[in-house]
Amino acid sequence: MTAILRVLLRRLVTSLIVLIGVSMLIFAIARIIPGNPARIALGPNATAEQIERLSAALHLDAPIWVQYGYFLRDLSRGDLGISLYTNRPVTADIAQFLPATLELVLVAGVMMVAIGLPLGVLSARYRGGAIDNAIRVFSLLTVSAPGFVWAVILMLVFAFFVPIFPIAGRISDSYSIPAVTGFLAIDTLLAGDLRAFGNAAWHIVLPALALALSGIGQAARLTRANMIETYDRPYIEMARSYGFPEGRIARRYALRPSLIPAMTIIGLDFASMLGNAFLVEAIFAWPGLSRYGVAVILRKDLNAIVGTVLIISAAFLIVNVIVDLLVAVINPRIRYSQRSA
Amino acid sequence: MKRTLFILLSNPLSLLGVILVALVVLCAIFANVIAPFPSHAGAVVDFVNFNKPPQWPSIMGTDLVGRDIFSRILFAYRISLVLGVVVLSIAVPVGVVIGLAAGYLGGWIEYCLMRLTDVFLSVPPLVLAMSIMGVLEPTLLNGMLAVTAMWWPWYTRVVYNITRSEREEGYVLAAEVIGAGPAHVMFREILPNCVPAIVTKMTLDLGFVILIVSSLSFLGLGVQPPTPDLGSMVAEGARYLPDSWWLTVFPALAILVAVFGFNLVGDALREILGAEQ
Amino acid sequence: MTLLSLRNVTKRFSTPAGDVLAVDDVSLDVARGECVAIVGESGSGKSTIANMILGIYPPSEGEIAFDGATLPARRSLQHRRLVQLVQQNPLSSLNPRRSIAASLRLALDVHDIGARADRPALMASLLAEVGLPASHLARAPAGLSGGERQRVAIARAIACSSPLVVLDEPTSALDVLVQARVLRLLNDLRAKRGLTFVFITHDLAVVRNVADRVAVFEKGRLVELAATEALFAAPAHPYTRRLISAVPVLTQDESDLRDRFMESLNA
Amino acid sequence: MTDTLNIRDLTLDFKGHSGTARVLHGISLRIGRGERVALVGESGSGKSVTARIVLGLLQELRGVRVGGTVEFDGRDLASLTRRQRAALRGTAMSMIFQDPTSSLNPVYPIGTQFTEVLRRGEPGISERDAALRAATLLNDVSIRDSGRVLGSYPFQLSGGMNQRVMIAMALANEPALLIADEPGTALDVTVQAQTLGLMRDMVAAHQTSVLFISHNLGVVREFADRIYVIYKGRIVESGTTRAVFDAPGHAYTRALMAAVPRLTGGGIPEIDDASADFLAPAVLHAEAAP
Repeated sequence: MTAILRVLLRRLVTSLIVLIGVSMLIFAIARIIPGNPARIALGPNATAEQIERLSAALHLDAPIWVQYGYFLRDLSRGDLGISLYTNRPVTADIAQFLPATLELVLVAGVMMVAIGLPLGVLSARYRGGAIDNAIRVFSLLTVSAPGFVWAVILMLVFAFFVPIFPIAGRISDSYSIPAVTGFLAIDTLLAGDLRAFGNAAWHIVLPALALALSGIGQAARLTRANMIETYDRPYIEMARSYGFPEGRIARRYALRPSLIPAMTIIGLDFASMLGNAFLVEAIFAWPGLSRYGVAVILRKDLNAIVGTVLIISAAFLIVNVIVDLLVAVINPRIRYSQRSA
Repeated sequence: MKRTLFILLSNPLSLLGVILVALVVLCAIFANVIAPFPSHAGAVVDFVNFNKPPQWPSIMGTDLVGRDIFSRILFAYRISLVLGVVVLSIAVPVGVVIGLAAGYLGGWIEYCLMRLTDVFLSVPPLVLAMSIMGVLEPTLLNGMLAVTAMWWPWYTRVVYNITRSEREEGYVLAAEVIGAGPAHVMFREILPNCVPAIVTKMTLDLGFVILIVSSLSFLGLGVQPPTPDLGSMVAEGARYLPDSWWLTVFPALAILVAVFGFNLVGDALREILGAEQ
Repeated sequence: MTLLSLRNVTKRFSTPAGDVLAVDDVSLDVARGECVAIVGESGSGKSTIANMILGIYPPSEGEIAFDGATLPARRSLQHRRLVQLVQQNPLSSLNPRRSIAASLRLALDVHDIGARADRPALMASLLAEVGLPASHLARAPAGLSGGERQRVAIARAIACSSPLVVLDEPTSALDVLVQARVLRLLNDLRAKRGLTFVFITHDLAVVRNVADRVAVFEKGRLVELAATEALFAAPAHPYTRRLISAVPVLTQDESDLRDRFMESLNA
Repeated sequence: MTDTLNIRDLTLDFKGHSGTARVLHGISLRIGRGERVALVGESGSGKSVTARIVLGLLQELRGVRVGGTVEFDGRDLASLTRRQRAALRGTAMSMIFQDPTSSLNPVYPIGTQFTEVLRRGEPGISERDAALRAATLLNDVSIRDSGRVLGSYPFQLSGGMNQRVMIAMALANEPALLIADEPGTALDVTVQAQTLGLMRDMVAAHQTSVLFISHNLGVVREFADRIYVIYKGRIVESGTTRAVFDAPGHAYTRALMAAVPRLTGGGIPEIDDASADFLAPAVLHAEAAP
């Protein structure tokens, strides 16, 4: 177990370094814009005095590394500044919009693994056969369009032509669920309203599937590729020489070892859904971080941009740390490594 | 080379890919010849024929200001491909050199370069491009800049991984023992062994650049009107679903067809050239 | 007439689990024109010795001298030219994406041997020396058999006329018939060019037939150093005896020889 | 008594892009009960594919055509269904591979893999009984701390230890035939010598027939009762080990023997690595009385 803790510790340290790097990167990008951010934020009708006040508040007159120092100091207090767009603390804005996005991404992530992985296994096991070809074409198709294209297609087919799913939103207007966690799956249950839970679940199917589709294809392709490589290993031949059933060989001898490299990449794909969620949210009018993100970017609301990107990157890194831990759990080489960090 | 081409054309799926890619590239090159209304690539308004379903001569219908959707798709291909080529011709050399250096030289150079790569990889690609586009003016040039900035780390990763394993090969040791310098080993010995993987990835990426540019445009952060772009066409049309379905469906299919074609070819190349993932 | 000398050479590798002593205080002289075999099993430190002689990494302690002059940790081109290498696996020692000509030419280019225009002819004569036709120059390694590839590797090792060649298990990846021919080729080249060999191997039967002297390594330490005849007549160290008695043999004479040491081991 | 294995006129063709390639040109070979028979040849001679045909693995692949007959325990393998052939593997016949460490599943401990093997012979065996049986079997291959070994992953054990594990597994279900494909070639010489000795004692004790595949004449001489020499998909010489080593009759066998460096010295002989004589008809020594 200590080996796993060591992996956790090492990953957390690198993640922190990377996160600081990300903050510097975003901060640098945010400060290289031509023109005075305060002027841009306040619009053309602002008075010189107003601009000056805001500039001082934003420490815009200090050298850039001093500005970054202020930024870090505030960040360590959990203060991402005030959004110039909503006039509220950025953290409050994010807290309001993030749960809806996370809920969508989590459901899509589960879909990606639950559908993509088995498809990849089938494909590798029946390599060269009809099943393999069908799955390969399917997964190649799914990775060939961005989430919003799938969103449009799914919406047309399953909400308009065959109206089984709702067109947009997170939950029907007739339900009013008090927001406790922001996660409707949890809030509806907290409110004890099973019908609302069902309604919310109904709403999330299409957006999550649209978001998940290319991930499903990616996971299937990756699993297949890794398993085919594993199928060439000597221990597969050894397993066959013992006459184990092919299904058992696929599961225990080909899949298990293949998961180790595949999971890392699947983790990356899962995390990049955080970005792609923006596309799907727009089509399905999903009240997540997307509308906020696009709005603040269009308005050049620096604090909000930096905050949004940082939070998404942090979520991305956290997902990757979790994936690395899972890999460590299934990989005996890491679990039993004698090496110290 | 000959063998590669032969295998590519003898498999029905990769043949389909080659055909699709050829079609898309031809459409892009000869857009002004093929398009029934070349002028519709710009800011043209035709209030007589606006929002028309598919009919002759507008086989894919017209948009809200009466422009021929088919013509606009052709020109959108042209811009996407140019963008893809430009992005890759900057991102690939940068990513490859960094990957080679980190993988071969090792030590603190490796540590710094790979952490830098991690930083870029830790921001979801779309978010990174969005934030760059957000603070810069949303022009085509800045769009390319943003997409390039998020693209090179993927090549670094691919080349870095190959370099790490090739570094252990006997031929690298042989070159070092002879006294060849790091530049020779990296570019003349190791790089040729990365080429199959790079070519494969570039083929796939030409498709993905189309995806990402259309995604940015979809959010209003990419190619700006009146320049045609598949992503913004889908975004505009989505508001008029399902009645004016042609506004979205054709540009969406155009994305799918082009990217699918590049993916089919890239996939086949990966199999033929034995390139790693 | 010492060509190469290792003086109290020690090599430590630091690993996360702590320092590992790969080579422990080894001193060894190799005379000009001699073939010294370095024998041992995995973990004996024989590859580490080879890498230090080649200058892949410097010793942690002690020094390596060539013709009496100590070699620095960072070797210049002149130093590189002193010693060349033939590796075990001819599949990996030639770049699969470069032609035979490109692989051979590197040695000539780096050390600026011959006029540019003469180099193709020079390469052809190198190939001829290892028994390959000049037409092989244009080929890729994949088009050659294992034995042919190993010949190319040998041609590359002699291309810049290095006096010393480290042979790292040069025939253990080859079939016996090919092995015999490559060993003969190496013998001939040594005689003709007056080369000095450091022959790294685990195969004592090969050692018996090619080496002048044998250095037996166990866990990084030099446990026995003797002239080949003497070593096989009366191996002094128990580990040497164990190694000899593990060799699978073909004839009764060999069995008898082996059994003698087996008995002395058990005694 | 029927032979454990009787191969008659076995041919093998691979169908590829550029036509069909014949790999085996009619091989005949028999192994009596409890007999240790070696198939010796260089790389690419067809010895390994022969082993895989006997196991029934190669027949499952596309683009492979197998001709001739392979009789195992008097039953023609071609007359069996795919399922019946699979049922023989791991029970009536088993195989030992070249590199023990990479032939064991890296993500399960030895104990789990051992239980799987034992369940091939006795499907209902409990975890506890399997562990006990495994411990006994490991004891037979001189592994004393079987508890630690069963709880370890392959990468935690030495190559020699994994080789012993593989030997114990292969003999766990008392197979009639053991196929050993270049066993221990990846190991150090001293370890290889030890494990080969161990394997010889084990098969002798269990009366197991062995098909021993090797390129190393010295190893073969010490292990086998009879040998077949194979060159480019043809058997060129066969006979008792003693007969073949004392009086090699075929040009190829003679070249092969001459090429092996001798521990007693004598230099490296000058021999060709190819010759028309190598394709001369086979030399079949009289078999020793059973």
